Amino acid sequence: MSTRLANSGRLIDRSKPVEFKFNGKRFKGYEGDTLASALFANDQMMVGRSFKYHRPRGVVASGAEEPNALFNMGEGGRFEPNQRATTQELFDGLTIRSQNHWPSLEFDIGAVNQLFARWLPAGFYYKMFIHPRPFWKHVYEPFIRQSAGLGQVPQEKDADTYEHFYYFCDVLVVGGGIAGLAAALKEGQAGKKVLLLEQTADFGGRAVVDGVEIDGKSAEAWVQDTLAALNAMPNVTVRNRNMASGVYDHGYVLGYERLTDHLSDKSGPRHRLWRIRAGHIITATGAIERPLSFAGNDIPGVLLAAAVRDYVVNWGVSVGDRTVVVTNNDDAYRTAIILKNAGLAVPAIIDARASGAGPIAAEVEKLGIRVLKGKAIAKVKGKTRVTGVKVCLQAGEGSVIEEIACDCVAMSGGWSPVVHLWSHCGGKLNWDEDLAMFRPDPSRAPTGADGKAFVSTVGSASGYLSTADVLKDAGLEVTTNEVAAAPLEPVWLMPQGAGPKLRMKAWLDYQNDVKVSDVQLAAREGYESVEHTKRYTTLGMATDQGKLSNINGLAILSKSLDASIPNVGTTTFRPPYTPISMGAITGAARDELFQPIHKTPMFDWHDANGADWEPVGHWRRTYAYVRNGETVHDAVNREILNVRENVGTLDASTLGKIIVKGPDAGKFLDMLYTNMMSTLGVGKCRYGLMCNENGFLSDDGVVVRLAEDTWLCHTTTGGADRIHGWMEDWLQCEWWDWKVYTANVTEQFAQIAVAGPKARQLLEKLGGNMDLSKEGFPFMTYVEGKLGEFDARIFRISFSGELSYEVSVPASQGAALWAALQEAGKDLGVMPYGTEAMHILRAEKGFIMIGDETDGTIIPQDLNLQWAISKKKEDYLGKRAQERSFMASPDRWKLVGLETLDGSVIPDGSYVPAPGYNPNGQRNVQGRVTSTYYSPTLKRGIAMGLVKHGPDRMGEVIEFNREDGTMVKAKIVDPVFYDKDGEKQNV
Amino acid sequence: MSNAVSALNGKTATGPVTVQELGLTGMVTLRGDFEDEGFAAAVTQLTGLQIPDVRQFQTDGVKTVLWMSPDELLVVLPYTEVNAFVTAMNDALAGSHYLVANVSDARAIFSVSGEFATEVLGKNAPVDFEASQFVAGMVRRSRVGQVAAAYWKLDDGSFRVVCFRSVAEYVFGLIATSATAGPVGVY
Amino acid sequence: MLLLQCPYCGVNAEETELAAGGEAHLKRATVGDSDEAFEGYLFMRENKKGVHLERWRHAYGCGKWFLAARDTATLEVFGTYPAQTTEPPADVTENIRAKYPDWSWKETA
Amino acid sequence: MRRYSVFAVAREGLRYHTGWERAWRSPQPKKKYDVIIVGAGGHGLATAYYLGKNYGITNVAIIEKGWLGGGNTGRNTTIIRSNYLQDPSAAIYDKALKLYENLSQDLNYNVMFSPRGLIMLAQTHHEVRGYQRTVMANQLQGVATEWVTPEQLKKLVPIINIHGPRYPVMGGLYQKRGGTARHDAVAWGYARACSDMGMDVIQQCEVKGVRTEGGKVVGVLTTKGDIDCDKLGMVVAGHTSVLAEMAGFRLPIESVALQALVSEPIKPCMDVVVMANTVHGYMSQSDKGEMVIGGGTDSFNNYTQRGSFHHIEETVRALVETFPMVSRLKMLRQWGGIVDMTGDRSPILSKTPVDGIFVNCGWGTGGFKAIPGSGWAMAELMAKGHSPLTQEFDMFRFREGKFIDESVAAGVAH
Repeated sequence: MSTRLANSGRLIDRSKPVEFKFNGKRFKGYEGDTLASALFANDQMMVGRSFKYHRPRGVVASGAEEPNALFNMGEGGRFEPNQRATTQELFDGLTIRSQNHWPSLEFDIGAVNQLFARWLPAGFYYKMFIHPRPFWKHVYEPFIRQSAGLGQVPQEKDADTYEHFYYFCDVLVVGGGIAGLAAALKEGQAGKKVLLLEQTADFGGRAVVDGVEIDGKSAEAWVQDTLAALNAMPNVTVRNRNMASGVYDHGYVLGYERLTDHLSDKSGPRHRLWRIRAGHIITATGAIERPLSFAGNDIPGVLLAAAVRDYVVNWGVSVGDRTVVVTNNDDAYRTAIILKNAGLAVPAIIDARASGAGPIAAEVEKLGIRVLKGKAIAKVKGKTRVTGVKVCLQAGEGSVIEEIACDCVAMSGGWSPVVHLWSHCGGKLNWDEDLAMFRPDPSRAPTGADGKAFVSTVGSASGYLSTADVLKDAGLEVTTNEVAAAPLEPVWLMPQGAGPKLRMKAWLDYQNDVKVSDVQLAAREGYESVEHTKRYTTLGMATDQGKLSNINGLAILSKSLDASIPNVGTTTFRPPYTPISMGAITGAARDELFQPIHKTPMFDWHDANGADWEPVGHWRRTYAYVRNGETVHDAVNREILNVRENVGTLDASTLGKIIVKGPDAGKFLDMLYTNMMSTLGVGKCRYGLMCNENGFLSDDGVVVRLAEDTWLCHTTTGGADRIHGWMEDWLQCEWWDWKVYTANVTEQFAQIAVAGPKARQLLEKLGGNMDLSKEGFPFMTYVEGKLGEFDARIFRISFSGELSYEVSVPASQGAALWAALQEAGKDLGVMPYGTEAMHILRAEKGFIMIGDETDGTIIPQDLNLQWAISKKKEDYLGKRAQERSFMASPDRWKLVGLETLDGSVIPDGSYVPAPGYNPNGQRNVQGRVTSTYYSPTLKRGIAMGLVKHGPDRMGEVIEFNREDGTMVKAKIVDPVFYDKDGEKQNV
Repeated sequence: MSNAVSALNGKTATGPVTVQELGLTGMVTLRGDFEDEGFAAAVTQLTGLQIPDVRQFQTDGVKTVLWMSPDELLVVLPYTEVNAFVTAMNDALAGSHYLVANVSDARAIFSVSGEFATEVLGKNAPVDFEASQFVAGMVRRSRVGQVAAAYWKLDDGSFRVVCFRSVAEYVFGLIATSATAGPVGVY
Repeated sequence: MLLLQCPYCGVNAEETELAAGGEAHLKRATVGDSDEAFEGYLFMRENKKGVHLERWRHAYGCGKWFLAARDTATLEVFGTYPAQTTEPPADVTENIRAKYPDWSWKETA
Repeated sequence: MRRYSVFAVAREGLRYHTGWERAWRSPQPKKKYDVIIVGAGGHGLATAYYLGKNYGITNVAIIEKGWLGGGNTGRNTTIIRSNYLQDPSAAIYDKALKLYENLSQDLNYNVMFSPRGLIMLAQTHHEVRGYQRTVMANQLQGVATEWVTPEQLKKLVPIINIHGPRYPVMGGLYQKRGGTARHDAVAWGYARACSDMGMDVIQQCEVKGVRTEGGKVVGVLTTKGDIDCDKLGMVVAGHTSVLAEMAGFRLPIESVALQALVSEPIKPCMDVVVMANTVHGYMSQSDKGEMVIGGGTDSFNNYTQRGSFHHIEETVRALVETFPMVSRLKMLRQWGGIVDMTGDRSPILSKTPVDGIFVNCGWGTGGFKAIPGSGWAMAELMAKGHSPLTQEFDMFRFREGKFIDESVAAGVAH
């Protein structure tokens, strides 16, 4: 059984016991434990079920590479699925539940899949469930989905907060093992600004566990001394619990810092995502031990050899009383020694190498451990935990020589450098035959903005495995007490001649249930590329992303194809190194801070007075001011009628305002607008249209000439930045010799439309020094002066067809002016109106709206706006485009007004079918509606639309479709529905 | 102007790092040719300050002239002086090619100060705020979260942050939230 | 996550502070030019796998447009230069040729 | 070819699956083919398949630089829908959807087409009108879509946050027949069927040049030697410009990176595909339980298959806002592909200035869903010289100003 040892455990604090819950049971551990070590301490060997066959699964590893020990963790707003037990630090009150089983971990119905395992090989679903057709959706898929899926679904809103942090350094060192520490020291001493990140809570990596002596002192002491030296350097920053999750182009690295995951106290941000920009990145990410592929290597109690000693040394737990070590290299002998020295039994070391180990063999012999050379495990015995191993010859087919009783198997198939970060931006690898590993090729490093290498590796990440070699790679010559190791012998299958029965039980990918036989099947069926095999078998696609399985699978594949490993190649390494929380990626940008809300100076008034908000770009505009007992629709109708009868105010502050000034400003605006703006008189306003170079309408607005060399251009809401950028683009990149300056002054002003027959009365009530009379202030002009106590510029323009003014004041005065207008207008019946009323008011007048009548495919000619296109100009942006054959075609749909015969409202988006069908069997169409409303003024439905040859078909009745399949009849009419002669706006 | 209020009317979040909207502040955008002697003379005459070097600012404690782009300056001055300043600038530059615009109300201006102000700002902008990199006298235009902002650092180590008025609440919320979340512990 | 130096203000701007603007040095075709020439100007693009001359705006900075020579296959940046030019400057061309000795720009080929 | 069935699997199970034959042959190129298709992605393989199936043209080689299905076919988020606004788009995408519905049976390969339904959220009035317009257009195109209210939507997607503080959900455009399929299986299924018809799928073979005589194509230079052909189909997505340059013409396309990501797998919680275009994100759940997430493209030309992280941030942010539970999931993997964007964001299926060369490209961010329809139409175009499905997707439309612009209804067209 697994248990807590009486002593040892360099990371745990035995004076600080903590309690946690596993599947409802109370367990005890110590501060410093990981969840995995604490589970072992409580003899919880089985920790979950596999993805496909629901096989019992135990902890295999001690770090980020763990494929099995994933849990549903926490409760409520802090619930999270798939938490990895080997990297989760224990804290008091932690609760976990095991995953992927029903009804319980011990008795799982899904385990029935194991009985059918032989009919569920890789890719079985591609070959089955084809008939009958509806069964895939209704029967097979739901079953497969339910049985897959791992963790439970979070139900509540996240209770934690997150943040980001930008950091800049010369050198980023990733990994706080001895290689990383040495590299950071060297760079720090060279005066570089250095950041060192370590993903776990503590430093030193493998060296401190393996008890190596460096220059006569223990690795532990060496690590502490080096850390102290680093901490003393002002130019070096060292952070733990911070994982470099991905390397991106031009030296960008994400650091995933876990701030409260290890604490009972969850206050403050949970994760901080570092966005690091480093001049150079040194990855000292170490190496990961590989499992060996033998039958039953997935039974709980089979672990990586180094993990077994990690549990003893770091956390003082033994995985089993009797551990069989199985290996193809010398390193695993250390496990035997450490176990033996801890008082545990090691019945045998099974070494696949006929020649056995190097000098370390003598040490093992001294301890009385039996070494079986040239042997292999034929099969592991046990169901929910190991009970023994059957031993055979590695060179044979698996005939059992003897059986050894044990409750733990410590396996080692060699080591693979962690090359993920090196590879994220294209660093290439070389296959090292002797060490049987992919090593980074420094001559093919990822290159940065300057075309030079920006990532390098050091230590085990470079493929150096001894402490002395690791430190030498980091630029430090040291002496150690290590003995020379005998060469490893690649072992990809154990025994090498294992038959199909054994291969079907030899796991490569524990979580996704991919076995040696699956990879061989893929190869046999022609899925020869490593990407094909990966995808066909799902090898390496689980939440561990194949950290344990990829190389073993690759080797099996290359053997099956009779190709060399480097010729088969690796799959692509993609970020993140281990999964990072979506919360961290989101950072502070949630709820109110999700996106900026642009608010006008009158926002608070609107909000307090029933505003039904509408996002327009990033702005919030009032759709309608809804009063008690009203629907939104009621409110809109009331607002419209009030503008027609009395006076209304609209917050138009969001309209873009751009100043264009200079000797060439007129010439410039003539190019920008379809109209002539250079001839506009000072003090006058003109409605203008802008097209893009493709000829399509992109914006409209009133242009005002403020002075001889100065114009003020209004744009649509949300259009200001785009149009200002557009102007600057042409001025900087095309006509850079033209003398024009622009300034976006949109937010300098609050703008209020005052519209309705009583508009003038209302403004006059405020007083001031401006002549607002019909004669003194004609239509399409502006005045400047005092409106009451406000500094105002007033434009006499109208989008509603009523007598109308747009009053512009400095934004700081906007709220006060708005309030003053409401107050002064009380007896005139003033009411604010929103965007929907504004839309309908203009539609009643047949005015087009950018975004309704236009959709990016409409040219001014479609909307009968020829009057706004200057005939005198040689050129304007979009002119050439409009000359192309399709644009100049008389068959383009043109704008008309539409009146339903029954007075109803044509549905939004409705089309006008034409007789017949096109060659693709689609109904021919001849038009569509662009704006359609109930007009409270006319008490009927009105609409505008684009109809083929529309203006020539006045009076014709056409039919529009409805969603229910019926049609609505409408007559083609002039689009001006209200006050056709324009008398109202000219009073 | 008694009716005038700034975007957040002086809203303040106090703590180890204090975030304060500075209330009504005069701001004027000035575009012109910095090489032009007349332009440079007008700036100096009306502000008492030289045109700053690239990404620098000049200040006398009351008026500040900031480099915003190769042909744009931002002049920060008391709110009540803006109209007179704009008029004077128009007079001084009459006949030349330039643009002057009062943008006092188009912006919101914040002070961010306190022991880990640099770290707070560093949470929301791709800018190296570390003291040796971002020195007093420097200006940097960038982002704060998802909106545009300009930062400059005063001699006392505090920062000024300017953004558009409409997003003042977002910017305040973001910086104040970052301040409440505490220090990172690297600067 | 590209990093490009703005030639106007010197800031090493990160991609999120910039706005991309497509192929550089396009010659505007307009009234009087053929349909084909106009199509070429508006739509046809080099789309090179390799050296690409392109437009960027320091949008969250000084607001200026500038041009960059960048390798679309490796993301190496050979240089940035002001937009007010009709061809890549000599130093940028030199940097490109250090990597691609035979490189020549379409207009000077 | 031995057919796949439950019986075949049962039989093979008894002998440890040692009797399965190769899904496709791995031949050396012949000297000459009637048709060469460059690009063994979904579109290229489907083109070849329908050339054989519909027109009896089987002397065909499909040449692939890397591994079949290794480009965007194997990198996308597998969404299938046909609720397009413009007639030409709706026609080809709905053709594709109809073919998808029977593809597993047609290919005798389970592509796991899952018509679980797809909803595009309307979160502004403008979007509401745009999608209602699409419903109306779809009705006349014979594409069944419907408008759903927020309440109906919440029932279909329980994990959604209807009352987001920023953009409340105002309804949605629902296509019940939409859904997903297993992307790799589509490529593999077509490859297996092509190989079975005697076509050669030639992998690890890069085209280095295009040979023409008198304005007509005669063959290609490849890393496996020169191969002659009468007709050449270019179906290489992001690398089309490179290939077109070899043949001496330019295209109105630009190659940019599109990214996607998956979460760790969780139990089933969303049995429908949801797209939220206002906030730029979309999400579905795979059969394995991963939440499959996509968003917008980078805006600069790029051939590296790596995108910029800030797009991932924007997408995740949008999805956390729309589905708050996403915040407590973890990102398992992110990746990128190179997509070819045309001037109007619609594809090009067209003859080219070179006689005998046909191009199928420009699918941008939405190509996977079109694969069978695209192959069907391209095969017709190559076999007969014209196809009603491809007519409007001619590359010369840009000269005439005759665009097929889908962005009018939705910001992104995935």
